[in-house]
Amino acid sequence: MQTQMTAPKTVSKTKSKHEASIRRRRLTQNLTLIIPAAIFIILILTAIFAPWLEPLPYDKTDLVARWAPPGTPGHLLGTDALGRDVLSRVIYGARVSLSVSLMVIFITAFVGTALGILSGYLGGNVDSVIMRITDIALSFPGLLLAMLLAVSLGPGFFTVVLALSVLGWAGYTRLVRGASLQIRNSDYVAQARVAGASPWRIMFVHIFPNVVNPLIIIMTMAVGMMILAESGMSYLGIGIPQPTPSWGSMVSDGRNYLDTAYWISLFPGICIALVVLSGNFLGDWLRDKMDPRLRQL
Amino acid sequence: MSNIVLQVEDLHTSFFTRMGEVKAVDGVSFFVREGETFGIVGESGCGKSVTGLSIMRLLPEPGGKVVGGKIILEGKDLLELSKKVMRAYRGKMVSMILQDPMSSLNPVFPIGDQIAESVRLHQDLPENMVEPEVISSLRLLRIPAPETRLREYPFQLSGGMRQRVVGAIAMSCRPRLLIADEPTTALDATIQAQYIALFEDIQAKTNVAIIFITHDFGVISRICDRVGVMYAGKIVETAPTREIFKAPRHPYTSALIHSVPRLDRKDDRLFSIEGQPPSLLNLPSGCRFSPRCSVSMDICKEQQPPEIKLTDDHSVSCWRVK
Amino acid sequence: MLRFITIRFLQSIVAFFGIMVLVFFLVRLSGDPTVFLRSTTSTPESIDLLRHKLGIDGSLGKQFWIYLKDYSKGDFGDSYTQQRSVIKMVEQALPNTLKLGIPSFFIGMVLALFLGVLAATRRDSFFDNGVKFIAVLGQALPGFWVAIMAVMIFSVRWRILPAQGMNSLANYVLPVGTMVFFMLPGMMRLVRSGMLDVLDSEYIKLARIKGLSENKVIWKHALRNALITPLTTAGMLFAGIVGGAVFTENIFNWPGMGRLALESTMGRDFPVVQTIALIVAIMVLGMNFLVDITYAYVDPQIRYQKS
Amino acid sequence: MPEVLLEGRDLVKHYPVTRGFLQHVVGWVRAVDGVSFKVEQGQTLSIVGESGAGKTTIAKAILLLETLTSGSIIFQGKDLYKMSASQIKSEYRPKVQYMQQNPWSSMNPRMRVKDIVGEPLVCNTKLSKTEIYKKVADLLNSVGMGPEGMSKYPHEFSGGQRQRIAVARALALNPNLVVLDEPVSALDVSIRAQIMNLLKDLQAQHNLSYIVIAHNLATVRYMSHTVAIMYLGQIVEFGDTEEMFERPLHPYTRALISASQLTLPEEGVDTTTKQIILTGEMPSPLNPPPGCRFHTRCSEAREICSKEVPVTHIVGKQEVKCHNYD
Repeated sequence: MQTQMTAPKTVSKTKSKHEASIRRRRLTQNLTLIIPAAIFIILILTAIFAPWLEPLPYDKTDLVARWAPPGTPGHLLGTDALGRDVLSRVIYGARVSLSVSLMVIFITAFVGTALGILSGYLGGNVDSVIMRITDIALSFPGLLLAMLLAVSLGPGFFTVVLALSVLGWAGYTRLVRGASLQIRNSDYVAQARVAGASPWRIMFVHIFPNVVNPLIIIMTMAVGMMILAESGMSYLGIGIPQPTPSWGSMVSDGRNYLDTAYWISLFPGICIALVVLSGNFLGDWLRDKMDPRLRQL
Repeated sequence: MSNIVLQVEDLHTSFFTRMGEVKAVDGVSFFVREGETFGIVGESGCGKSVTGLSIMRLLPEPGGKVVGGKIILEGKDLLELSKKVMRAYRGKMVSMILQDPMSSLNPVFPIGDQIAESVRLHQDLPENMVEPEVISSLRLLRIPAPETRLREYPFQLSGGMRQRVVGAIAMSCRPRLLIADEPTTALDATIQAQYIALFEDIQAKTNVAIIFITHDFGVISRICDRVGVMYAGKIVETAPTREIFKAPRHPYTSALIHSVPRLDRKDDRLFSIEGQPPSLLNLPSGCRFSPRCSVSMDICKEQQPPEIKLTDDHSVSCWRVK
Repeated sequence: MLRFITIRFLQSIVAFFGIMVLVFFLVRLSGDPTVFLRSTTSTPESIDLLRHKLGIDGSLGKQFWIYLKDYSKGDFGDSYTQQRSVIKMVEQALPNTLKLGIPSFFIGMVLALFLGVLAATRRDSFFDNGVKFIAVLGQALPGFWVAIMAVMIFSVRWRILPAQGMNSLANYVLPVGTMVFFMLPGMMRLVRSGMLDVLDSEYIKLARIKGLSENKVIWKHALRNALITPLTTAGMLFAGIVGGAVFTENIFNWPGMGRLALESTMGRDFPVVQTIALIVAIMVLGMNFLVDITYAYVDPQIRYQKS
Repeated sequence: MPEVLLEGRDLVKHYPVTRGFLQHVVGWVRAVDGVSFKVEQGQTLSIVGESGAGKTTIAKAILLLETLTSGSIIFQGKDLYKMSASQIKSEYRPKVQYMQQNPWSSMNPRMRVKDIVGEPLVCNTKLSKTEIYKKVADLLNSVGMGPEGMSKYPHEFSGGQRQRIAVARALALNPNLVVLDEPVSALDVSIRAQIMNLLKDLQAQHNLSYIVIAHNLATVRYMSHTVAIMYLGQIVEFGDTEEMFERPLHPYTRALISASQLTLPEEGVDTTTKQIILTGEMPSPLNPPPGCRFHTRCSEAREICSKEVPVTHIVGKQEVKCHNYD
């Protein structure tokens, strides 16, 4: 049964089709990195240099030029019901929205990670108490809490930050606790204990570095999410009070003039969407780069 | 000599990944007769499991694809069959047992239903005949008290028992060919011995042709009639089990056999093959084993050795063998 | 199984008590709530009277005791702004919210299930990327903005769907659509990731080995197991729905709990906001409890805990 | 007679099984039930048994990764459970190291090889970074790994190379005893031989003693001087390796050897030597069978076996726990 080497005819066809799919996938991969990264950089730059970038002070009202459509001289994106320049308000709004978002993220990430590692590593009663609180925080509607805070403290920058942080940490805790529990039972932590490493060394040298990956992915995505949440609150009037412009309140300002002055709501809405979208794509790209197993984030 | 049930000719299977084409199976040929157990042995990554999956045409999507060769089961080339016909073959004509009993059974369905599902699919029996058929499959695998086991869930059974249930599912429709992909690896020694004895019993009763995939020479020696030794996607030697152990002709086969510690005598120094198995992305030119072979010659590094038939059942691919 | 239920039930009670304490302190965070209710003419005496009437004059401990006593008796006090018992206002608003919430929840679940499974089974296909895009878009676009645009297009520009009112079925299309839009992305992502994990498992491979059709493998074997993972976080999704309700009711002037909560927040109406918070908490905890029961039912391992 | 390095006396480890609403204890999983053994300096003791026999629990108890229900572990004459925490850290920890089965999970994926191997030195000595890295280079060299791998990450190595790194890490503090939990069972056949030879060479060089947890009898015969066969939490036979493989005393040992037998037709050994196939399944450690725990599966079981617990008899140099030798 001498076998002869027959050149497999089907190979060439599938090869070229296969190369095309790889090229396509690599192209889309680069796009899903460059565009969102660019948007993020633009957002950060506008937030930092907002006062110098805005053509007019964001709260300068000009009753004569009310509802000016986009493109009118001096008002690239038009003006709102009080004649304020939409472009300057969007620019300044970037600073407001981004600072809220970053402040909330750092508070919630820090608290969430600390609690997560503690409850994951220590286990026992500490773990069950922290997890009970986390479950409550996760299932309690954030918006309602924001309302409660708005009622007692009155709307404002810190009320928004507080409202988003009081429940925000729970997401991080649940994730970090899961990861640290897995790491605590891993072979290399057992190895470290046999080597005589102290609990603190185990937490900082072994658990924390292995938890950083999923953390970074969540934080990237959270930038957009927090801006979305803030804009929701501002839209309902329990967020950033007038006249400070936040993208959410701007959308809310424009909602009664939709058919006549659509641009008042349109442009801030687009900004919110762009930031959230790029946050998601950046997060997805980071996840694939770092650890494909974290698919469920 | 009973007739040949399965004839695999020059099978090529590749995985198209981002890093390029991985030639998992690179020209494999063998045959299995009725009532015979053909063993495929090799180290991890040599392509033995991929061969099994190629026969079942269940290569993981989207990358896996059979890119060449023929798989003839009872006269029909499985690669030519339509998807629908192939699906009808699976479970009826050819079946498979997987390695890990802990995760092979669906945790949310009782085991009786999981067996009945195959029976209803491939055998058009009246409903009242289904349960007796299921019980007879459980009995074939010598599972105690099958009537009560029917309603139990997988998590209520031990590893050994679950592997028998997986066997019952595979044999429920009396297939012509059974592919066992390392079924004993996850079992303890004594449970493994029970399971192997079971295989001999099943083959005696049903005369099914078996392909037994494993890396454990102990299992090979007890179960297989003939063995194919695989290395980096190719079968380097095929021979009856006795000859493989008694007079291995391929350097890799003999090196493997001598690096396994013996139970019946004290070895002072184990023979160990130097280096690492080759990466399937960029395979060495010529004979795949040449970089690690202690007796490799220049020609080994340039050209792949042809397959030489020493006897009817013993063939080897090595330049050293004339 | 019974043990599992009793534990979860007691945990919910403890959680509810925790929320009651949380709500009590949150509301009193700023010290003097009456500062917003004083009119320019009010004298110190009238302020003290007002504070007494609202039961917020004593020490925090006393207030808490009154708060517990009243709430356990079901006396949720009167609304500041409308001098009507809070319970009556809630009784009026709750049915409307449920009329909107329940259909949206089920439509959302069915859609999420269907799209999530299809997205997971046709990976990287046109459909999968399409579904992923909708999910990402859904989470990216601010829900209220999409709702406004929908109102503008469907009722203002084309006039085929009413934006206000509750009487005919047509009134339900836009609000329910918005609610579903809020829920869909989160649920779909969960179902998809649950399915992806299950599809990698050995028993799915074995199901294919048996010769089952792809549909049977997915809808019978995979789905049943894939439902277990999203169920564990369904509680979180329900909290999202409540949030969605506030927006939707506000945009469509739907006289439900959401709008009532918002109005009373604007009017700094403590008792109403407090009551709504507690009722929502009960609903959320109740929902979690139900989810755990179905979770226990779906996963036989928990059901057979007693063996 | 080399002095005894480590001795285990009547080790017992029971895990409570709780049920009911208030978690009241319903039963005990008797993972380890009265196990005694000793290992001399420079010798290798293998603990063999099937899954559920309790061998990993013993390894973890020796490494103080788990606390025992009762019994004591004597190391160089001192009872570990009577030593203070600081004594343990200074006198016990540096002298006993651990090598694990799975090369893919026994190293922190975020640390470089030089830090992984150097960790025991960092935790137990005051050496500077450069001194540690110099010692690490020597260690890697002694296990056949070049210095170029020092700043690489674990995922850049094959299974065999990682086990070499694990050996280097275990030797960092030149310990007296290394506990090896199935050191080669996750490796390919050809790579196993390399690691086993390496371990034997290092043992000869540094006069190390090993406690090897294994289930493959062939590797046990190649590696160890003394063997303890465990079944359901108890040692059923203990003694010299060659003696045990030539004349196994306990029925379970005979069944284990027969099950792992490589029936080689090579030397015309007639493969029909009656194979001992055990019937039934491994009983659950929650309620082990009364009397001798093996009687439910033992072909030579007698009336007494299911009633009384057999005493450990001394037969020549071997110890066996079976009524056949009453």
